[in-house]
Amino acid sequence: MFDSFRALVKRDLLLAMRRRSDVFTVLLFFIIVVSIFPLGISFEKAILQKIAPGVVWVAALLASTLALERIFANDYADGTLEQILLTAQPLSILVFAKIFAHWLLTGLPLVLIAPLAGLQYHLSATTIGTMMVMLLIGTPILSMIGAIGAALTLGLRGGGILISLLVLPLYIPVLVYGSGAIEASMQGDVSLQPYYLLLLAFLLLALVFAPWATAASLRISVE
Amino acid sequence: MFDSFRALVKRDLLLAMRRRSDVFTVLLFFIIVVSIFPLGISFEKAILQKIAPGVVWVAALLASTLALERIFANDYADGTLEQILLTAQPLSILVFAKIFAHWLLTGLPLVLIAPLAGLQYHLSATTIGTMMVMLLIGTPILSMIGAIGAALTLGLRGGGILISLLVLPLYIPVLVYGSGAIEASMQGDVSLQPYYLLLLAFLLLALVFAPWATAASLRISVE
Amino acid sequence: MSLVVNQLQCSRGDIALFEGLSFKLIPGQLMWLEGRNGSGKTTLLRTLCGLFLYDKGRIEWQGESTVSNMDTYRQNLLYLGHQNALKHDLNPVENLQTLSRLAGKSVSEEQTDEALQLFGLAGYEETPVRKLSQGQQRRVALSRLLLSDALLWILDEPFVALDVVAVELLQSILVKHVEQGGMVILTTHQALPIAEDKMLRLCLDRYV
Amino acid sequence: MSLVVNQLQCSRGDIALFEGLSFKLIPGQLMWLEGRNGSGKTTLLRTLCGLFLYDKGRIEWQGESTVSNMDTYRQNLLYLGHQNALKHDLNPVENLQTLSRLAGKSVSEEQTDEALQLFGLAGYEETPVRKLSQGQQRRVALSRLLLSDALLWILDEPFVALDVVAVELLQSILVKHVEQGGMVILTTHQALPIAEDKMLRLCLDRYV
Amino acid sequence: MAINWFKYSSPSSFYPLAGKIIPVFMTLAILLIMGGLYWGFFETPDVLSDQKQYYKIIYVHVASAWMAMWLYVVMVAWAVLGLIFNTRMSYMMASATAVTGAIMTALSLWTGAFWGQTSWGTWWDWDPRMTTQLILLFLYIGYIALQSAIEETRRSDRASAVLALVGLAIVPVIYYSINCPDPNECASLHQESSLKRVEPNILIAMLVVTAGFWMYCFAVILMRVRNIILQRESHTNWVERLEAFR
Ligand code: HEM
Ligand SMILES: Nc1ncnc2c1ncn2[C@@H]1O[C@H](COP(=O)(O)OP(=O)(O)OP(=O)(O)O)[C@@H](O)[C@H]1O
Ligand SMILES: Nc1ncnc2c1ncn2[C@@H]1O[C@H](COP(=O)(O)OP(=O)(O)OP(=O)(O)O)[C@@H](O)[C@H]1O
Ligand SMILES: [Mg+2]
Ligand SMILES: [Mg+2]
Repeated sequence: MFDSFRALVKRDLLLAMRRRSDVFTVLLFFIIVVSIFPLGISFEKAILQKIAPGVVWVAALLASTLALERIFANDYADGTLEQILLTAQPLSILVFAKIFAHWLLTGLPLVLIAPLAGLQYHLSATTIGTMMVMLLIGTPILSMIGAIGAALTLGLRGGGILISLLVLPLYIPVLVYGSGAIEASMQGDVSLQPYYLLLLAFLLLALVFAPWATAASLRISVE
Repeated sequence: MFDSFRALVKRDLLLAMRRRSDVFTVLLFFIIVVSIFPLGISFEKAILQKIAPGVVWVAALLASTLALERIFANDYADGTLEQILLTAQPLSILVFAKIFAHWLLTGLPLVLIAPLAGLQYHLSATTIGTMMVMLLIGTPILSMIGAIGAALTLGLRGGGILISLLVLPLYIPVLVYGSGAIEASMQGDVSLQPYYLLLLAFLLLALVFAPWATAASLRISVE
Repeated sequence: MSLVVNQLQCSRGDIALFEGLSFKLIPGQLMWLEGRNGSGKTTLLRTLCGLFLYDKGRIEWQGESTVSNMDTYRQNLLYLGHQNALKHDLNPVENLQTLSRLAGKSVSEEQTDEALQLFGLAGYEETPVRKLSQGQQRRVALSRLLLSDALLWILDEPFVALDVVAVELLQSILVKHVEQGGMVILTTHQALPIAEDKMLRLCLDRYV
Repeated sequence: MSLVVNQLQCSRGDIALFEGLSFKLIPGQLMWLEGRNGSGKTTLLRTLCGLFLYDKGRIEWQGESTVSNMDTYRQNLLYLGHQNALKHDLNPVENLQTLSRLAGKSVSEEQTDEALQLFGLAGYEETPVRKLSQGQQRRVALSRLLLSDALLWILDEPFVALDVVAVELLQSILVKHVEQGGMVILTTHQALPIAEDKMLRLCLDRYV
Repeated sequence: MAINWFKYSSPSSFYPLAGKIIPVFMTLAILLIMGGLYWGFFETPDVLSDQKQYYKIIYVHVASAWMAMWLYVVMVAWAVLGLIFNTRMSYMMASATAVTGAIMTALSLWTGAFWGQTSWGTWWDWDPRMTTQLILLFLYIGYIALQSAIEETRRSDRASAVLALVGLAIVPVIYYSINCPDPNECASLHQESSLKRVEPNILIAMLVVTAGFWMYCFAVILMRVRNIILQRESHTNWVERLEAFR
């Protein structure tokens, strides 16, 4: 069981190494989206600081949903997914392997690149720190929820945009608390602990239910 | 020649009728993206008005790039694109047909739904009017430039997000003048004519060159 | 009205698949392209259509290079590749009509119905192609042969997924086209029961 | 160790494809599933694997319903559908290794190399599958047969895209598997030169 | 004497030629950059208006910013040559130039950000010049991303060339739109360069360093091209003979 978990994670990382550009595209998409907002809104420092939390989180949501389109799509198109469904291992473990690899390749890089966005929006070092921690807790949740959406829309036309549709509304709690925490840390005198706890609880919930729901959705979609 | 132009447009519209959800997904994506920003930023009227032009245009850019992923992808996957390349008609006309149909299905609806976004952000009636006109001129440009990106990335892994990467920087002039005009119309005492003229000139340029560049890219990609 | 290929060389990546390939196909002839897996049959067919660029050589249609008179060449060409070129959301009739219209010819619903019926698809005219089996989809794609007036048919493994009845039907259609002065180039790994005098055989294994 | 199917009924949309289908397959037997295009062969094979849900009836493995002992059943099953289940960016060796690992068995590089060599793919071990021809890709997928120790093979049109040499090779592999006490269920529209006593024939056209 | 240019458009004859030129460019680059930097560091005032010595970043900053823009044009030129004459060398030059250009752009952004931190107290500001530079970086990266996403060299060469061409058509529009977001106030497009106000010593050092950067870029591009040639032609006889030499 753990063996096939490892095999799947390893294969997905290997695939990503073969197409290294894939990892960078998600990152760059994030950076570009963050960078074009000021062009459309304003270059004033006060406004930029005001919109920063929202913009960063929306960009992260979009990057993550878009990347999710591919989490099962390739396996579905070439028939590998059928083979995964036919193994004797518990499907939710295998699904968890895929989600985990996906987060390593798309979520984690976002966390690491976030400081750059912070500099562009004139955020202070502590605020940037908060932002990174929130992204670290938040992006796995995005991957988990997103995977369910991806499994449900598997093989449907307009996959990418359809996933966003299903999944973006579900992301709202992450967005609200994620950006709320960043805003709070800018004010300085508010305790951030409740934000952390709420998001952590949400993460736990996702960890328990998402792989299982994704597995069920996959079985439905492949038939 | 005109016959196959009509045949292609008709087929694409027919396909969209069969899968009506496709049209709505783009629309809903736009609406959702526009609607989640206040959640991440603020509900204050002044701030909302300030960010409205930028948010609407960035949402339009994203919706248009994401929708573009599919403009040739399906035809490529099922072999229809080869057949289109093999007809005796000039390819740029057929490509233009596809772009035109695509705009009808994804760009035009955005123009029509824009007032809703305007209301969400407390914009006045005249501002909403300006916004619609700018979107009417701007979205075809997005479709034209985007089609080149879609043709270049045809069949590549990570298509959708890769297109955004290539195309979003090229969309910047539309973003700058599109949102600039809306902001100007909020101030009231600035002439909007230069904005219209600039975007119209850009549209003309795109109309002349884009179908041709797209056709060339398609030939390169299908080989 | 002939297709002349002269000293053609194609490569994939850096390796030449075949070189010095020459043949002449005249109306009333069928060419069976043979070769083991990976010998370059599909590549050759796509090259003949102009979908893949060759390195060296010349392809002539009616005595002129296909590069210079691409348009007349394409009007006379029907290519059916490994993919069916069908829209899964449209029904067979709509599919056939659009494909014909794109090729510059409009066909009526009676004509498509007749073609579909011949291919044993009566009753499926209104079913979205998505809901057809492998072989049924292939039959729809092959119905185009009956609706086109192209002279030169280029078919990549047309017998794949067909059952015995359909295979025989397709063979008779090919023979009829050739007898009426058409030209066919095809690949298949199955035996082709067509008279040897009408058939040109080209084995790619010899050109490596 | 036998597969027993009892009064099976499957439908697509609202139409029953077949009903009252029963058979028993014991070790050392090969079942050739026949039927015209659209008769439901692919549907039946997917149903037997548990990828498609049947309406009525019962499928038993070792005397137990496959629904209740799905895990043991799956450990003994190898399904090769119309798609090859290969990652286009990985090379044949990596593909075969991951697929085996997923099925719960790890194979060494020597084993995969040997299997690939038998299928005439020596020299392609390091080539991304994307760069292989149709038939070569099919050969890679079929190499899995040599690496698995599943008892029951379910193959949907395995001969498609293969050239004559590969077809013969696959036939000998099937015969060997059956002689060693394995079980095979396959569909194909080509003739199958396998001794009649080893072979069960089932024609779906009769169950409509 | 007429030079047979097409002779050098073949990789096998370009490879040794480049090998001979590289040391020349490299030496020139080192001399010019060292000289320019020496002049800039020791022959100019320590404090410029209200800025401390940090302003001396300007030598690297301006040189790399200029290179970034020029190399984009050079890259497009190579790509277009490739599309017109279908010579493999031009495509290889284009992709080598793209990487160097991207690095120069990143360098100018990096040095600029560093300078900004010391003089304005902020790493980034949305001044038009900085913004255009950032977008230039995105354009370079788009080009490189497309190229690396396509496996077959023939397709990746030609596809990225088309992209470069399209980019060239739109870049002026992008620059115009960023420098003048409000067309009502942009009757004249004249943007004043601060070069005129700079002290002559600084200007000299800046120009010398820039010349050095040109040489450096030539050298690095040629090195990169040699690598690309080896990769792409690894199957040919002449490369095998080359390997045997080592
Ligand atoms: C990330 C930040 C920065 C970027 C991307 C950037 C970009 C550029 C570019 C593209 C040029 C060449 C423009 C031309 O010659 O027309 C340039 C020149 C110059 N930059 Fe920066 N810059 C940045 C920060 C700064 C800072 C903080 C300062 C000084 C306080 C500065 C001062 C200059 C000066 C003096 C020039 C000289 C050339 C001229 O004015 O034409 N830059 N910069
Ligand atoms: N996704 C689907 N939805 C609805 N009906 C379908 C679907 N797929 C196939 N069918 C119908 O089910 C029937 C059986 O299809 P199936 O693919 O099992 O046939 P098959 O025997 O494998 O045929 P072939 O020899 O052509 O591969 C066909 O008549 C087809 O029209
Ligand atoms: N996209 C590609 N990139 C690089 N090489 C390729 C590509 N496609 C095919 N090849 C190689 O080119 C050769 C010929 O392929 P092609 O598809 O033309 O063969 P084929 O004769 O049609 O084979 P089959 O009978 O298996 O269909 C093969 O050896 C294959 O490895
Ligand atoms: Mg082939
Ligand atoms: Mg079938």
